[in-house]
Amino acid sequence: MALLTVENLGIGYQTAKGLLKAVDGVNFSLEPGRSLGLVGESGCGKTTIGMALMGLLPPNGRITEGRIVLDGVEISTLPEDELRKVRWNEVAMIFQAAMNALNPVKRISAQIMEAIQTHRPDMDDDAALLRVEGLFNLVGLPLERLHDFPHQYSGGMKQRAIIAMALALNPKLVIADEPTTALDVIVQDQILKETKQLQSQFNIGIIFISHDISIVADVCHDIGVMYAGQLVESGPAEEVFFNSQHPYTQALVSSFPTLAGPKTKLAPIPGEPPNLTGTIPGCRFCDRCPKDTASCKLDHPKWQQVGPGHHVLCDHC
Amino acid sequence: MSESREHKTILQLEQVSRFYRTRGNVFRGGGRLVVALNKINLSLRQGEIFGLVGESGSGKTTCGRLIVRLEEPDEGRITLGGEDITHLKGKKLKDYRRQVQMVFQDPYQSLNPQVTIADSVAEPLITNKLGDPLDHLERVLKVLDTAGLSPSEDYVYRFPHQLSGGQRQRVAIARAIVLEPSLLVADEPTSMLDASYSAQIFEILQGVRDNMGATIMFITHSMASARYLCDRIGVIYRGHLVEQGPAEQVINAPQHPYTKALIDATPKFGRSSEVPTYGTLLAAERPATSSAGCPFFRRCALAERLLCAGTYPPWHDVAPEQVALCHLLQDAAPAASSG
Amino acid sequence: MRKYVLKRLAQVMVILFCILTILFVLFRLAPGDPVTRMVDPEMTPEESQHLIEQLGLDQPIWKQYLIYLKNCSTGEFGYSIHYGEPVAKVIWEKLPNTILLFTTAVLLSAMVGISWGKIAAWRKGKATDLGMTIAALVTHTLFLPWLALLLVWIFAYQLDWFPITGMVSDEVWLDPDAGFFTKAADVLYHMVLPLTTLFLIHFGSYLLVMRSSMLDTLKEDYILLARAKGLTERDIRNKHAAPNAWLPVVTSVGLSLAFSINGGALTETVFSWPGIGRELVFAVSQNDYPLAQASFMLISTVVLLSNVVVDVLYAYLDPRIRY
Amino acid sequence: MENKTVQILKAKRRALWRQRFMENWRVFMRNPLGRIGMSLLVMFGLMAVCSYIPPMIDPMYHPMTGVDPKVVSSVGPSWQHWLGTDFMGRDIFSQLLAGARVAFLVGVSAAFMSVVLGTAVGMTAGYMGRFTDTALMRLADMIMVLPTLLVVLMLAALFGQLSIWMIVLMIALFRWPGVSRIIRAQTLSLKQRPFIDAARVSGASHLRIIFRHIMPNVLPLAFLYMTFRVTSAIVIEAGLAFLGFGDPGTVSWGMMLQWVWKTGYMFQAPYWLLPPGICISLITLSFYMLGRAMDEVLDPRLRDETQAG
Repeated sequence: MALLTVENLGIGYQTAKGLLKAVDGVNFSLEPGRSLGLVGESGCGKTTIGMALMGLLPPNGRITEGRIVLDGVEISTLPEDELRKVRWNEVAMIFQAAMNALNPVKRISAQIMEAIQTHRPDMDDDAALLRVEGLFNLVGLPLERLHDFPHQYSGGMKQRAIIAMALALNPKLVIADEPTTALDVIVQDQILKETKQLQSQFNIGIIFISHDISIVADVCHDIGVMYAGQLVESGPAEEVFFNSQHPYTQALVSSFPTLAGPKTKLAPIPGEPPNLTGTIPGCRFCDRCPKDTASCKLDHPKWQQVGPGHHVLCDHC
Repeated sequence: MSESREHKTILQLEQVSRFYRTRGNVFRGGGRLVVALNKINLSLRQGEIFGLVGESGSGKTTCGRLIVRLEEPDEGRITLGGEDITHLKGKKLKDYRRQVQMVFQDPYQSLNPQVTIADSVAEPLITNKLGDPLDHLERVLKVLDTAGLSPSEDYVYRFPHQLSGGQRQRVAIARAIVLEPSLLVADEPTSMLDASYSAQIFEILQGVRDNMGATIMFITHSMASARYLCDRIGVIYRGHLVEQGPAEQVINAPQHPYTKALIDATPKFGRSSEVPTYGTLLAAERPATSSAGCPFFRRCALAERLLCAGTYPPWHDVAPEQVALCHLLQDAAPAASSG
Repeated sequence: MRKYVLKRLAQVMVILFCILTILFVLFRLAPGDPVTRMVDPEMTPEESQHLIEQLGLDQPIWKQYLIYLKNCSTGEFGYSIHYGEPVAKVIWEKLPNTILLFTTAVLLSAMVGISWGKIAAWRKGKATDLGMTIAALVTHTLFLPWLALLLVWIFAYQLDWFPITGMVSDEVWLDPDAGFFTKAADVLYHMVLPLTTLFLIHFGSYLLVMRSSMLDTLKEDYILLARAKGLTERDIRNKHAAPNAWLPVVTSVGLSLAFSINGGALTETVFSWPGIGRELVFAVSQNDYPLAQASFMLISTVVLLSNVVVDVLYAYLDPRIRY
Repeated sequence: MENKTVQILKAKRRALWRQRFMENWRVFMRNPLGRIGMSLLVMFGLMAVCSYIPPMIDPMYHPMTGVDPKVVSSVGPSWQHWLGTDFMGRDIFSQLLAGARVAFLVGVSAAFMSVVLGTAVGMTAGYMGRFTDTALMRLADMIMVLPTLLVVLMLAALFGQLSIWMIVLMIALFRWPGVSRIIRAQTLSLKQRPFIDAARVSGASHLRIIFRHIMPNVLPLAFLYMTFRVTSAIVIEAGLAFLGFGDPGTVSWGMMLQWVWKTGYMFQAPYWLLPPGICISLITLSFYMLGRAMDEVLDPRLRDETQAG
């Protein structure tokens, strides 16, 4: 059974200019121990999905349709009290801005212990501290820095502390939202390697959210490419990136400079993503698409299977 | 570097150093001295795009700021077209800045939120008293078109918050090229932008070089971007330039252990088998024994304790036009360097 | 930390020195003869001669300044013209009364204001928040002496629940049988109205500051993380948001102290509470310059010292600050 | 360039500024605090304007010198005296109107002066840095911890009765440090922003940077603080008058309260005690509400709470 199933998910934000449909008709599922990368540009709805999986949408945001099923439980309709028990216990999250995700006036150890003791009320301080020490060893943080305050840590150390916190309760699913964006390449590389290693060690399912396709390609088994609130292409990483079918994915791949292989000319995507307030009749990419036809503007594109496990939301593939 | 272009040096940094003093206290006097740049030697050739690659805090931004003279070097000399500009002041500095412009990293911060696009882009024209307001408008419209914002009439009278990040960065480029400078410093112009926008920015920068003949110094943390855009690359580590050479050569055959480590760490986008792994980075930093040694000693897996910890490494001509700062390398055969 | 406290205390000394100097200069610039302003005309010639010598009023100006500084540093502010007593004696008697009323009022309004501000921010936009914010806005902007007069009119005059003015009743304090608790209860009874006045005026500003500071804090990522960790809303509010929201509040309390002191003086005057604020007002109206000068200096010192306390408290609350 | 294009662009430019103004105005007026504050202020403004009328009808209604010959002590509301008279037979209503004038005069002029001073000092300190900054801020710190009302009292003790303009000047001189600290902090953060560097690289002089780039970004904040300074100036003047140290030549609301208090009428004459107090409190409240509504216009974070990503 799939660890996580997302069916026809739609999420809207109430704004001054009307309902903004940040996520529209998204389907995917994740098997235990696998990792799914969600890629797309800023504003494409990937972070919103991450927040919805934690039940942490901002007050003006809500799930307008579809459902999220985690381990057989439909969490999109759980009451707040039940949801609270699911959080961190079953789904943990590594935040985009790890720099600011630690409370500046509390010690690191206390913050991790708090996560443990909230869900294991019978665990006393000594046992919790022991667990934190174990986690520190796991992510390669020095034990003598256990009781520091966040401002005494470097960026990489903070991110490791957050990873330690995420692993504290052996969750089945971890959502990593741009976990390395603010870090330097070398630290980023170390953290990504550790993440991969810990994932296979503990058989955790990971949703990895990033705008950087090279990182996702490196870390994830499966990829979902998002554009303007919709999933437009999904499948195994190799397939999606090296046999891309959707024009957006193709454009994304060809606008990305790489280190290896022949030096090819980058092809920038012209134009800007559409405004998501109001309804969009046809394909959302058609304004920027080289394959644009008259019917693209009018009809919603359909999902097509183009390979084993490889699907694409385009009528012309 | 194409053969037809002559190697004429336009900008030269000689032994340039920059120190920062951390905030001290009245009773104890000044604080600690932090070296942002240490005796940097660089020369930019007319019409090339030079990539300065390094991690955050490596001093690459400081280097850019020294060149446009937002800061003054503490030691050394900077020359542009043979003229010493290290300590220019007043009118001369203003004249210098007509030739040297800069594009900043964060397009959300580099445009004044209270000033319209037209006024932002026209600012260099106004401060240099070039023409009347009508001329300004005309040139602004033209340069916005060049920077890929067309039709430019739609953009001139807007505030920055009405534009996307990619559009703002193009406005910033327009402002930098409106005076047609001979040297443009681009400080991580794409690091805050999405991939599709950065490809657009690269295209515009290439256009600026090709059509306006400007020399560009491209500051970046990404080896891949540097490879794509630059003719030559310099790698900078904690204020020390450690390797320099033609872009393809530095990336395909890196010599300095730090360059190798950077290439190791860069995601290869599925083609990892094509690039060898060098493994020159230590898992944990080793304690430094003295401050005189190689700057990379504490993290270098190859370092020899006696040699590398004690003395500052020499420059080696490792390949034609490629130099690296390391004890463990040797000069390539002279025959190679002449070819 | 100790070094920091010492440094701040040194700063306080410098500021006091500046105030003293400015007062000295202004006093010389002011119209009128310094001697008649400092010396009670009803004194005997010997007494006044002695006082003039002590204050150095017969000396050249620079020497006067030095003597003035010396006198001020030892607390010799001369003789009150109205009371005919050493000024130091007069104001030292009043200081505890002021501190009693003022500290109680500030602490009480801060406690209530901050805890309500926390709740208001948490229920942003709901009825609780709206009610609290409006109450805070309205009481905060009431004109203090008027509020005091209203309270006196309603609760002391019309309803006769509390005494109209004063701090003690003679019959209690002159009664030899009255014990400590009787006397304390009497003071408390007199304190109700002035305390209510100060409380009503001040709790609103604490509430509003705490509310907006909490709202800022709630946007931070660590609140999101706390929520993601599955903490209860109550724990998020009390253990994560509030400790951070405290910091700007502490700063603003420090900055508003001087302004609160104005209100304290007005309250003391309306209720005839025998404190230094009222003494200052009284001295000014009686042309009792020595008394006015001394009360002013004492009030300034107290405000300056409280600011040091506030800064130290801030440093204690924020681990990022290490002096 | 083609003339028509220029015309179109000029129209676009005007439209841009109009749009920006309308946007801000909408946000401001959407806020109930802004609406209430604005209407209260209009009412007080009308009162101030109307204060010129009663003395023109009959010298008896002059707030300071006019005395109703038929009245010897304070009487309650009547046809002749809508709000009654004070202890010597002066009309309370016309005093109240005159008080509005004084409140605006004191509040706005003191606030304006202190904000101009504070902004100038704050910008200078923030932009110049180093020694200038330290010196100016030490001075500000020193003045800021002094209780203004008591300082002005002290000056009254030294120099005797102060005129209303002296009081305004004193309030302005002692209320700038708060503004200057805020403006300095803002200037410092602006100075760090890359658009200042960009202006320098464009060849802009220090003066141009200050006036063209920093000033437009601090002025809204200075304007906001002016509303708060107005309230504090009014309250300080009223407090001073209440204690009996106001300008004896003007009728302010604080002075009216002093009269009702000192003459012992406060227990018998609610018609006299209530109006001036209500007026001071309401005008303070309305400026305060105005400020908070303006705060919302200035703080874009409060406006769009949507983040899609």
